[in-house]
Amino acid sequence: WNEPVIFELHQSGEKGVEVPPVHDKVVETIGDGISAIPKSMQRKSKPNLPEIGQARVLRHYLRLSQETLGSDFNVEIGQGTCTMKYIPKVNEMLTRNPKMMELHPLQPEETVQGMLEVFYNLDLCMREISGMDYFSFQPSSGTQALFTMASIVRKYHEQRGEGEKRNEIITTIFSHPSQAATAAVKGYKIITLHPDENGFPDIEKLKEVVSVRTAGFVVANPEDTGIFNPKIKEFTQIVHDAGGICYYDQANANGLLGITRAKEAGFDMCFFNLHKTFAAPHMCGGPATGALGVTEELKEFLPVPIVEYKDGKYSLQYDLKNSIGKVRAFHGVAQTVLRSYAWIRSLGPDGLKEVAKIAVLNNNYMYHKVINIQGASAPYVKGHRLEQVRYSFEQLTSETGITTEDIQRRMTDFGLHYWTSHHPYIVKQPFTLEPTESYSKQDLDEYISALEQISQEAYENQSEILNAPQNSTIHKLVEEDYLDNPEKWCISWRSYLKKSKVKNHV
Amino acid sequence: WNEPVIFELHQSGEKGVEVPPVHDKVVETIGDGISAIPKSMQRKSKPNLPEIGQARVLRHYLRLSQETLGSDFNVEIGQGTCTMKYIPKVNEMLTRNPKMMELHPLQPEETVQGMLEVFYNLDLCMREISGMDYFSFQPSSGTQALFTMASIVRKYHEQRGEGEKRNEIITTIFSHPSQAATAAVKGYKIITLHPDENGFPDIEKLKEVVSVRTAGFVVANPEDTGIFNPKIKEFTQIVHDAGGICYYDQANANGLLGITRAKEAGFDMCFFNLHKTFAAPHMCGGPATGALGVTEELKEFLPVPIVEYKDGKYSLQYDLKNSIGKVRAFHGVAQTVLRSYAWIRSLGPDGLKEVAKIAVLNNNYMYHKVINIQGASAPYVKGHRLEQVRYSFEQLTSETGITTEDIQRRMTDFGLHYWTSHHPYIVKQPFTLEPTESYSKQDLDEYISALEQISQEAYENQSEILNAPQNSTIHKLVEEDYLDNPEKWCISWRSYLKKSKVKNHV
Amino acid sequence: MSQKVHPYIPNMVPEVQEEMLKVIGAKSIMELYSCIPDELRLKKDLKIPRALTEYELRRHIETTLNKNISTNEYVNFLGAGCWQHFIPAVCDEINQRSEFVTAYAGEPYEDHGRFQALFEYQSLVAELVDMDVVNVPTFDWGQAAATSIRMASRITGRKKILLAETVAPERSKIIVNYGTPDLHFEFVKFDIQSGEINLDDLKAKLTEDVAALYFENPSYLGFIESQGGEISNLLKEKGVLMVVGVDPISLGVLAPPSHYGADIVCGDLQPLGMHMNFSGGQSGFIATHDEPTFVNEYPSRLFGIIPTVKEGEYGFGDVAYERTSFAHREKGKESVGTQTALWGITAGVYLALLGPNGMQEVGQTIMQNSQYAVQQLNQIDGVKGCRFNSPFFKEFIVDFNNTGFTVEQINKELQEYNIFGGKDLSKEFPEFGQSGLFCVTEVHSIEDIDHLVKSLKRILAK
Amino acid sequence: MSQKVHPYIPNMVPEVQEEMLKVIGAKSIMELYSCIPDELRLKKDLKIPRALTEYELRRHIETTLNKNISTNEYVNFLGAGCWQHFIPAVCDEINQRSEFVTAYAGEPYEDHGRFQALFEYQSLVAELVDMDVVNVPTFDWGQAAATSIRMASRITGRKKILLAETVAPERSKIIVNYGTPDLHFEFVKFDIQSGEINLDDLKAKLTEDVAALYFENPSYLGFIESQGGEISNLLKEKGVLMVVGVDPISLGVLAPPSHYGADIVCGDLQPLGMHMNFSGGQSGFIATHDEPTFVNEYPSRLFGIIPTVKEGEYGFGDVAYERTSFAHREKGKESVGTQTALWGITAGVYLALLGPNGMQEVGQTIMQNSQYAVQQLNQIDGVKGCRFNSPFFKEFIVDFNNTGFTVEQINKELQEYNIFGGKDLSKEFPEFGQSGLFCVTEVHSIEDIDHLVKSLKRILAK
Repeated sequence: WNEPVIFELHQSGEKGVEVPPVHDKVVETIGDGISAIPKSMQRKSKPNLPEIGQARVLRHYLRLSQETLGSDFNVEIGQGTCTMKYIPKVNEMLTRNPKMMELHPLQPEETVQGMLEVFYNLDLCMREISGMDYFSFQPSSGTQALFTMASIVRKYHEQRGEGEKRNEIITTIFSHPSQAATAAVKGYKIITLHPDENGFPDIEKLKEVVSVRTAGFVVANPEDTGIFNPKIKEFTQIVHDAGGICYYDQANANGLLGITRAKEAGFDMCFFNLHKTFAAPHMCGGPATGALGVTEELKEFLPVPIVEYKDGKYSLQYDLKNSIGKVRAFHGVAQTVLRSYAWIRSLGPDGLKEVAKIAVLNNNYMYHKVINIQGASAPYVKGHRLEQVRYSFEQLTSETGITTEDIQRRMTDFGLHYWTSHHPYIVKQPFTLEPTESYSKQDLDEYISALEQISQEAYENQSEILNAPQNSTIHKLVEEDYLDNPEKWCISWRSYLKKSKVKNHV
Repeated sequence: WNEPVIFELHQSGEKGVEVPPVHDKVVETIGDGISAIPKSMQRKSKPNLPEIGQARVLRHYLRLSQETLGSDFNVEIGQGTCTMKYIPKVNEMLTRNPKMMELHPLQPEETVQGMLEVFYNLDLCMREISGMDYFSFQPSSGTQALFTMASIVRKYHEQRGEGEKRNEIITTIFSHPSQAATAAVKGYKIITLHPDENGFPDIEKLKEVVSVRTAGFVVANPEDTGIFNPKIKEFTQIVHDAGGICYYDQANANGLLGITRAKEAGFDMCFFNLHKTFAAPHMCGGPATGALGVTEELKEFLPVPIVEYKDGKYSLQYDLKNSIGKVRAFHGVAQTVLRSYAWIRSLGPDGLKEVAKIAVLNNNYMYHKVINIQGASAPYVKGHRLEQVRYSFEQLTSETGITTEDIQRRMTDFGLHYWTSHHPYIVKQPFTLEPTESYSKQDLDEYISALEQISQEAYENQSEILNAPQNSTIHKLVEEDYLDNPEKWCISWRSYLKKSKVKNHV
Repeated sequence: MSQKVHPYIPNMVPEVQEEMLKVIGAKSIMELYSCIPDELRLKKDLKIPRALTEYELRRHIETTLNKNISTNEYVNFLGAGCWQHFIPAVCDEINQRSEFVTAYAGEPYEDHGRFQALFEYQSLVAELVDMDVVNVPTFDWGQAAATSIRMASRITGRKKILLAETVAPERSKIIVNYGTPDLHFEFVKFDIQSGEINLDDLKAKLTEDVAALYFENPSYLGFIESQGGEISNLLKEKGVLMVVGVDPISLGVLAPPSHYGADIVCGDLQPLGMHMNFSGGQSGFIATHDEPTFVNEYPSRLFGIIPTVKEGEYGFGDVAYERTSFAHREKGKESVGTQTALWGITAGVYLALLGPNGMQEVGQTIMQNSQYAVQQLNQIDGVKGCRFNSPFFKEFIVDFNNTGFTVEQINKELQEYNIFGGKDLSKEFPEFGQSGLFCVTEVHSIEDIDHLVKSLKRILAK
Repeated sequence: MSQKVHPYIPNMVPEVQEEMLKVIGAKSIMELYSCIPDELRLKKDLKIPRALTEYELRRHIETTLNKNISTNEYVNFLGAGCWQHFIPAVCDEINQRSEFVTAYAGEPYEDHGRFQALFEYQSLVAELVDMDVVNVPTFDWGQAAATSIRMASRITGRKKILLAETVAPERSKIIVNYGTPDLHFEFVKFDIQSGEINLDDLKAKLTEDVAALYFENPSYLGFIESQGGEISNLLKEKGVLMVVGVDPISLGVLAPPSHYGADIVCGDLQPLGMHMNFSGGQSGFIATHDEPTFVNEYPSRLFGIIPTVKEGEYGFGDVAYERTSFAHREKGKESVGTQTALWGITAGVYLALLGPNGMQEVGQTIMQNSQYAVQQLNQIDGVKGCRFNSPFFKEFIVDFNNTGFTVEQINKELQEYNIFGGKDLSKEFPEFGQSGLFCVTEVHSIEDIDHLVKSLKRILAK
């Protein structure tokens, strides 16, 4: 398809849908309704939206959907760290139940008992999986969960009169950028640890930086490298000894279910992205949930409300002594909570552990295959990878000039995703693969062989790569400074029309 | 995508879904359950189905869906006679209601009152639209409705003792092949009228063939040419005078809603394809409904049950004196009945008439554009077209050698359908376009300009056409005799494996 | 409305209409109807309720459908040709895809996916019935049986058809209606103890002019016909074809009819992933061996796999298209048209998901659950859980003759317990008196069955 | 289970595992975990209920959800930040498409459709608010407001924020939590008769260190703030930015804040096509003019349109990516991550369907229906339909102080009539005593409203 931008489909007079009509008697009684608005507050002319018949709107968006490569459609292991796993269709069907879609969040508790039961049951499961004591499902992404945890850290120290003093949070460079960014939003100075030569977080460096100013320590384990830090308990001990809170970024806990937990590693808080490990879909980037667990000691700081159960009745508990308040409207993304609960129930305790084991098996299989591709490597310690690996094409780039971005463009031709990595590129020419438990050996081999072919092309026949994409919905983008020059960027169609008009007049 | 055939995805041990388990207590009580089957009737080895994980099955069929050009995705006017119109999404959502999906057809009437109400209300609407007195929704396609009508014709004459004598049914060559075919199944000799030089059914020829052997006359009006026969009432009169039944193929009645009716034209029966005029989707070819209406006189012959209404209660009436019995299990395709009822309610009486008017407007607009394309024409009378037109590329073929089938292949590259026509090709190098009311002028212009471009290519640069399709999911088929030679045809994968093995051994 | 532009009809916009009429050279749309004589014009407005907006429509339809009670709400023991089974969510996802819902009769290029999905459906059912040829689906079991029988008649050139008396009466009606006046039908008696075909009666009726015998296995009444091999031998002697109707969900545990000599197999795909939809889920299939004499008698479309110009790529097309009424109108084999393609695709998805083990497991679970139900029913005073002494699959006749109640009464009372009881057989098979045809599948939990038994006990104790 | 292969985990097949382990050179999967010290290993099994098959799961979840009563069943007058509106079926069709549901963060090539759909969403909302820049959606209104305010602080370099006292208390909590410790907040009083901002109080608090004033229009309490122009003038004098929160469904009839001087506009997209989902439908947006000082302070992704090598073809990419925390971690602007992209796409579909006329009509119908409701409520003894004397949109405070009943009692009783009454304000705004915030939209039929009025009459007559 070569779909125009939706404004170009405008035909004056067409209509996409009719809104519910007002009843004649209401009009008789009330009149036009609009005159009640003070003149200054009335909209003078209608918004400049396009007018398009229903079929054409539908056709437009359906075509755009086909031009989007969902994880349902490909061997989705190129978006490493994102834990792209199979999204069970039955869970999607369950979320379309009007008994869930059409609930208002402020309905009396007795009319939403089923929904609260789902929240509570998921809470129980999460407690088992993490070892934490209470969960909140209000944070609606990993980033928001991290922000919430930073807020709890601050409130915790404030309660103890150390709010001003403890103004540093320690993180690591191979953790998600949001760890640093959210702590900074909460006013913290960020201290970032770099790994040792084997890729492990450096315990000596940690010792150097902890102090009475340490408010908290946040880390993922494994980090984006896929390397598990075996000394994690020592890390948390060091921070605790310094009076800091340890919180665990378990956005991706896919290799660990039933294997090892936040509690035993000494963390005070952790969160799970339900849209990663727990099979809620990513939906182009949300809505999502970062399920946040805390120890008994920190319960009083959780955002409200949380769900409690007593005498056969579920209720919303708003009364937490030192609650940080709210991070999101009402209760969070209920659909996602339902999906993850359904997913856990469809796997059971043994199944969850199999998820972890097969995710690790798949990843190690890929690891052994990928590092044998010409020009590819996996920096740092050999082995020790759990559910993902950050690889490098540094050698390939230096030998052929082909960069990881070139490869990304070429992978598109295979109908596959390939994500480089978060900035900064500590690992040079990076790419991060995470095969999860959802893909079969055959799937993995398909992905690997695409990489092999491209490597071969890089060494032997670069034109295929340089002209990529050849099979995509669109051709190679002309970036120049269209995205970074304020004179040229166009963040809306109206802006595009204005700026291209100017250009044409010159 | 280049999806393998599903059997090629087999990996022994994988599983697509788990079936509901048997309860332990049942096993304790009953045992394996299978030993109850006599040895001779037990299946010796499991069926040779593939074993595939759920995600892979889903990915396979989702990809196949993307390789299918539904009417939601294109300007669907190339499948003339099929009345491809906009399928409202709200109706699809309504059919997914468990209060409809999960009804068993034999439930007590008092538990399906809502469903029966929908049947009955649609019946009332259909009566208005056609002038007929009763409708049955049991026939599940136009073909089955035609068969049912032929059955009623036979029963009717049998009741009057003329079953043997009246053994001919008259139809026309521009009517759907099923008119002739179904009457033949019902044992009738078929007499086919050819049109006069203007494309009208020839009233003189009709007069020649009617006789005491005439059981019935079946015709569409307009026929596939889109030409309305203004003398239709004389036709039905002639047949009635000879003692025959007249039945009307209104599979496609899209240009006539609220304009003219079966009753006034003198028909005894008619049927509407709900999946054409009444906006039920075609679903790759069914399930569908051919809603069959009859006059009071023929009610007693309808298949049973029909829905009746009395004292605020809907009931299923099985007691029709001379019912032909059944043509389909239970009540017909309830989803389609619901969809069409919803569609009618969303348009109302004025809206239905607008459907007809705009369908005719759109068609006449196309007509004037298409006949101006080099090499294209519309045989027979000038003008007089209602909702569709059978065109001809005869001139183009004779001048360039490009056939209507070549053009069909090339249209694929534009993401558009193009249907030649039913056999036999009375109109040479035919194609049939029916734009319906659903498409905007812009849509029509898109389709027309594709035809114009191809015509130009035919005269100027044939390679684009000859190498078509170039943009399709697959390349040009190698037909040879793969489809007609019993040694080579493969109607299943197992058959393909056997035959290609033989071939490879030779 | 006459002023407003409807969301479904873009060209109601007056300015656009004017432009188009100018191209046409007409003054008004009604002028385009000048070919319709005045006497045929409808002079009045249609008496149809006013148009509803989308929200009003939704509320209207939902309110109407809320008057129904679904089998999600009551425990359902009705079967008799339409059955409640487990439906994997993936089946619904696929058959609700906009592409498949709105596709129709496109060519192998732009509809490659549709052709492949239907070819795969044919191939998967072929494995299930262990035969090489399966058609694109027809309307339903009854019509598939009717066509199978007509095929048998064309193949043999004979006109007489034997039907087992236990064939579902409603299906018989379809068969006879499709068969007459060409064919003549005769019924073969059944053994009152087992339900099986009375071989003596069969022998007596097996004359040289018989084209085919049609019976069902598992039968409409649930019992398993175990004399397949003997029947086949009898038929072969006379050159008579054996046509067997089958519930495909039984074929993970029951031998497919091809194993005991069937020439043509037919049945209903509804159990393989279709919601009941008040009977909108029915879909027929026909299967035969790969012999031209058989293949050439199919009226339906048959998709075949062929190469494309690109090495290794598959394409698809119509096998032996010249057979069909599309090609030759009344000279074609019967007639073909829109039937139930989407259900074929769905059945393919279902079989691909279940695989060989799933099909066996589901068959076994049905055997176990239904036997358990009979055993529990037997423990109720006056109730005979199964009227026949033969083994059965999924359905069985519960005999209430000794309870003093009619089936009608019992079913009425069962509704009070949120149960839909089995189909009342007293009219179709008066020889069984007050008996009901109950259906138990893999969806019935042990609690469901125990609830039925307990409820019956209470009702009958009154 | 340990033996069975789960449908979601293909490589549980033992033979495949063995093959893979061979490539790896390991004996067992657990060997791959050798990097985890024993003391960290979980020694026990998780106490989680056993696995359910798909059918069991479905029945379990449906049974659980059936304990809920939805707003389809009761007539609902709750709003207060999550509202019941008409949702076109096309919105659901698009946001249930498998492609959009399962896509994530692909590149502009393979996810061209996602980029375009979100760019179009930006463009459509831009028209609605009449501003040139709109972001990829954030979490919800509260968080969008918090970010808007932080942006204002960064732009002005000031740290003090004024909030109207009528800002939704729950949103204030989010704003304050996101703002502290960097920012300081102060509340501006409102006029008790109209709800509008007390300009005197505002003037008094408008010091030179104020970065922004944030208020909502229509407000949380439903009234329309009509002093937009005056407020803007006051702010401009002091170089203070005006940040306005808005319910976008009001913008077909209400002037967008940009028309009365807003610098940053934010709000919730939920009314534009999202089901309430027990609050899972919330989605925030932020809009500004196209000025680099503003654009560079967005933390969110902003998609821009650019050319491709093919003439006339559009491509899309991230505008000013260097702003983000993806690019610069804690040095980026706040943080960005997964937010609510699917709801952005849906809101785009909604706006494309309704168009300029639909947006005006829906706004007008809401005005009419809600005024009708107030008028009818006024006719009940002791009830004041609307506490304020100012005009309102969609929501209004119903005053029960003279009825002798508490809102809690009334709402409890209303449930008997299948009605969810308005939100009890007695805790959030004790100054209104026993009052409830009622919401009436285009989905409320006249019968619904009359039913509320009649039911209240009966309850209060007791």
